[in-house]
Amino acid sequence: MKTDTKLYSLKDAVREVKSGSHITLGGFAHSLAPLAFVREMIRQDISDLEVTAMGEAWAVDMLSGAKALKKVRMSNFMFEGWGRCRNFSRAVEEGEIEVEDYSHFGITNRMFAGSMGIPFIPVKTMSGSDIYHERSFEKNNKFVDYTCPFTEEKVLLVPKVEPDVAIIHASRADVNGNVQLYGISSTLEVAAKSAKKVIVTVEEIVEEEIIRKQPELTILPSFLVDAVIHLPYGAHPAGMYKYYDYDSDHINLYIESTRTNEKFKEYMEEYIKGTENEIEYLEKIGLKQLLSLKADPYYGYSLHNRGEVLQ
Amino acid sequence: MKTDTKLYSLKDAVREVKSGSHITLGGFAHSLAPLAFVREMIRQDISDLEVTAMGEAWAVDMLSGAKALKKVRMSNFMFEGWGRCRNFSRAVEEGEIEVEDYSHFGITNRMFAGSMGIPFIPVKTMSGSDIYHERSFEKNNKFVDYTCPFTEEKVLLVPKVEPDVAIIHASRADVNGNVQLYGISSTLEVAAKSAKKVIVTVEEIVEEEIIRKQPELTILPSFLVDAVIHLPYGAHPAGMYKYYDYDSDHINLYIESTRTNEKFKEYMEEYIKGTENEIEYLEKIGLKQLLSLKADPYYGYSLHNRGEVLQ
Amino acid sequence: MKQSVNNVITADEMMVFAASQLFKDGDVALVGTGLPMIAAYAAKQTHAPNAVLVFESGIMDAKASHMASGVGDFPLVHGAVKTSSLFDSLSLLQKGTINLGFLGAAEIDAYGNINSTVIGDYQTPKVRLPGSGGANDIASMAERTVILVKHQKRKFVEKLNYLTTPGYIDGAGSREKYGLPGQGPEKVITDLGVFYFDAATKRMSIESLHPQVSLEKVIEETGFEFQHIPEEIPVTEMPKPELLQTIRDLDPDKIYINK
Amino acid sequence: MKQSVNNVITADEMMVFAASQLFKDGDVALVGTGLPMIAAYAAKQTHAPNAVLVFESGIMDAKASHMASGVGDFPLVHGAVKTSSLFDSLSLLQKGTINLGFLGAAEIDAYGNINSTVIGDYQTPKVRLPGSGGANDIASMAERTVILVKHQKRKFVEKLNYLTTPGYIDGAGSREKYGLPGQGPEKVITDLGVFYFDAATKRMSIESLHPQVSLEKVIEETGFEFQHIPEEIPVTEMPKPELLQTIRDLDPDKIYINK
Repeated sequence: MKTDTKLYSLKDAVREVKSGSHITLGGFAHSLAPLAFVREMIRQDISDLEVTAMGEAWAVDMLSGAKALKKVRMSNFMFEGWGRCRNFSRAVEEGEIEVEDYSHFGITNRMFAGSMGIPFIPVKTMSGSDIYHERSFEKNNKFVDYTCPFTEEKVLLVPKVEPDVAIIHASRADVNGNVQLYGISSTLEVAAKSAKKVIVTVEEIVEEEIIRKQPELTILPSFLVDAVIHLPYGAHPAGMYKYYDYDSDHINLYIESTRTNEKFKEYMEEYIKGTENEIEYLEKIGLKQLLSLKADPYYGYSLHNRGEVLQ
Repeated sequence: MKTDTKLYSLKDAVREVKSGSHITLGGFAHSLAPLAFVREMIRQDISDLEVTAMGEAWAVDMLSGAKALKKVRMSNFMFEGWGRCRNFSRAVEEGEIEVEDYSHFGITNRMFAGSMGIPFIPVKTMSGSDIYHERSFEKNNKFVDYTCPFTEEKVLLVPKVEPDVAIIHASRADVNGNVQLYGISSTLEVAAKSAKKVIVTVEEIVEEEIIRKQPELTILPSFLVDAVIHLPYGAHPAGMYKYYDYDSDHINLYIESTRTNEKFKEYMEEYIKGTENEIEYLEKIGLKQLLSLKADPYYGYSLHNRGEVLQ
Repeated sequence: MKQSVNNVITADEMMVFAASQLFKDGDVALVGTGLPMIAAYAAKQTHAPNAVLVFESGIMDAKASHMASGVGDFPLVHGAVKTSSLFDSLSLLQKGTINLGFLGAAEIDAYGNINSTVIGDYQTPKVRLPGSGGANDIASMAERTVILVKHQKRKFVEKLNYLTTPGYIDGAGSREKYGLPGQGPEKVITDLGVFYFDAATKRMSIESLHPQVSLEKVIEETGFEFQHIPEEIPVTEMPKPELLQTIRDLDPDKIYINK
Repeated sequence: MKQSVNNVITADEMMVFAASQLFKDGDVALVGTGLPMIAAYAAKQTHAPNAVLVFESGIMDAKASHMASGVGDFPLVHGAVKTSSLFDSLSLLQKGTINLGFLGAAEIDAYGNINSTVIGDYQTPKVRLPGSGGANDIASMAERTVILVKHQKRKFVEKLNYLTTPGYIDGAGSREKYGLPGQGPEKVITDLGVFYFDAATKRMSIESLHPQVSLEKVIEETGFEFQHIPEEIPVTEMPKPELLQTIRDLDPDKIYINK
């Protein structure tokens, strides 16, 4: 339910994501993943989704395990240090998800063209590989060969992609939807700018005045954002630079649960469907664990298990 | 003369810009203009230049007045609040400079394509205007019409441009060439990334450690930069956000001098050719004047003549 | 900051008011300094609080701390929500995120086309003007555009020296032929009146004249024929006194209006 | 931080050393974590102090404060010269600014082509692997690429299940035919030896084998025939003790090497 501001409750915001819609999500390796939002999507049984993603392993693997995905346009899903995304891989192997493969730069350029309002952009990657030769649901909309009329260089033209909704998790925002981020942005900016609707979950809500004092941290001005949801630890078990580290213990537990559909169902029942909301989820993780993940203010991550300082 | 670092003297760095080469320069309205560098180019009689520029009025007008330009690929040159660039305009009217017109977005996309390593990029601007119909030295290399093979939208393809040298003025750098900027970047980043060689003049030289503490301010990492020159007040009479304001008094004097070739020659003799180096130039401007331009630390500009606070 | 209220409205104030009325709440506008900027802030302080101002230099959602002298001027940089690049700003225009743009003109024709490039021949110009800048981009790509210009015969011409910035080009269907995404100019606001473009021919027509402005004066200052002149010409709506005061307060030092 | 020096070099250390030798001073390298990252830092600490490390996540010129567990991990973000985007990083690769890239492989063929997408048919895969990621981009666009892979028969195959990442594709002239800007893989470094590609056929050939590795072992672990095997096979150069210690010091907790 829209208020005077762009501030939504998690439940209300998730209701805006319809089953069958085309989404894109944030996340890079074990950070920036909008997992509180994804868990609520699973609680609300959003399904039949089409996803455009670069390497957003966490969101995609959870949604695969919940049988919420139908089509995926992608580049790479892997839990760095832990291996393949088994929920996703199994769903593909069992024919539940149709996949169209790109390279990181290929899929990101499709989003970039969408973000720019141009129907296509030339790239010098992917040609000659099976990414080029094998076409799944995109067919001729994947790319076309083109020879530059100025230089006669060979390029591929990749068409823009414009998902219905982008869901990203960032550091902080004001209630108008001005969003800031510490650290690398991966594909958050192009993903958001390419989408028709942008939902942002954040660790902190701050005054507009604070945003205007550090404009160099702003990744999205308010006019690109439709909804903001305040969700501390919203990336857990992934981490957020300057806030908290990724949770190896819970990642181990999660990865272990993805070995079979049955085990993942148990995980879902306990941690997702079995919790009413994100506070209940975090209580299940436990205060002690969450505190141990807290970022050291200087380094921006937890020093637990980080080994020796290199410099 | 190259040292162990990328730190150059102004005289040595300017020697690297050869007469006849193709350059691009920074500058937006009355800020960010690399004018200390331009003055030294004039002292060294660098000439026959080809320029690609978006709206870098200051550098282009000075170089026009010094008869240093042959060809200009441009979008708009104007001294905001003061009117046309008379040196430039007169040189065009007298047939000294050949001009090819673009829109801001058109010329910036040509640089963007250069910065991306793609031979062209589609745009939805400029079509149907005389920018499209009238072609000067670019002829068929200006753009081609194209119909998108995916959507059948009509677009123009603009070819990349890759100047030999980009000359920009920024806030601060370390001796390795990591460059930071406060405030808006205008086209500095695409201009630098599109060029084969990048020369950066800065207000301050700082330790590498300082750069690494505020990575969000970095506009160019060292590997994109060939030379760094320490030039406080290097944009004068234009200003630098957080350092000093533009100098209305000297702008008045400059603009007045541009009314005829003869008057501008007098200006050049006094302020540029008549000074051995930038310290002599700044001494001519005067310590009192420079101090009056100093930026207020909170606002980032001088409060002299700024009138009432609006909020 | 307050000035004594003078109820005689000036031509500048009429233009600012008429322009401010074209803002819808939530519009994302690419504005220049001068009258459009004052109009934008007047709209934000009244009926369009959620309008957002973007300046082409990369300034997103500016909140000027002092009056700015240009679209990259530091009082706009200070307090902006995001300090970005010209490429970013104009990409948002191409994408359609920025939906409203304002234009000025050195010359304008009956189709709302604008020249700001040369007087005389392009290759051997009599006078070289500043060039397009972002104007062609705004006119080509912004969904809605508004032209603010001083009404003078040498500016309102039958034939432009050079078509820098497309209005409706040769008339109906021209913009579509060239694939321009924007809708073309919505209104022309001058110191004499407000003008629109006829739906069928896309030629300029009179919508209203400002108080005390005669039709004869407008015709005299216009080098082409209007497509449509109403039998009874409406008088342009005037701002309420409070709004007039708001407009005056926005430029207390008379930098842009009533200078 | 120092460990007692053990002069018996491990296969991991050989790979790191061999990879580090391929860095030239001033190279701008797109690296992954793991062995290539250790190799890059070893090169920076020795013969290539001006080499720069870029990670695809947007990390420019990283200076890791702790050992990183991935290419976006926070110890690489902390202390980076610039924190940017994936689009920015990979654009620098397309432009040619990033000139050196490292690749791993699930399957590799004689032309240095790599599969990391599927085992079995693409549409109905037996095993779905992670997919290209930045690998295809590096292989397509980096001027120079180096492949680091464990030498096993199931990885060194005659025919890939899927060609994710182009080496020399079908042999000489293939890369040119598809317009790929990079030069193709320069070397393959495994735990058994160092391999290059024959100039004429672009098929993999033996350059050197690591100490104590027999030709029989290599042939046994390779599912295709080498184009060229030297009569007398050179032994891969070994690091000097100080450099070996440098490599060991770079991963004091044995996260990537000798784990």
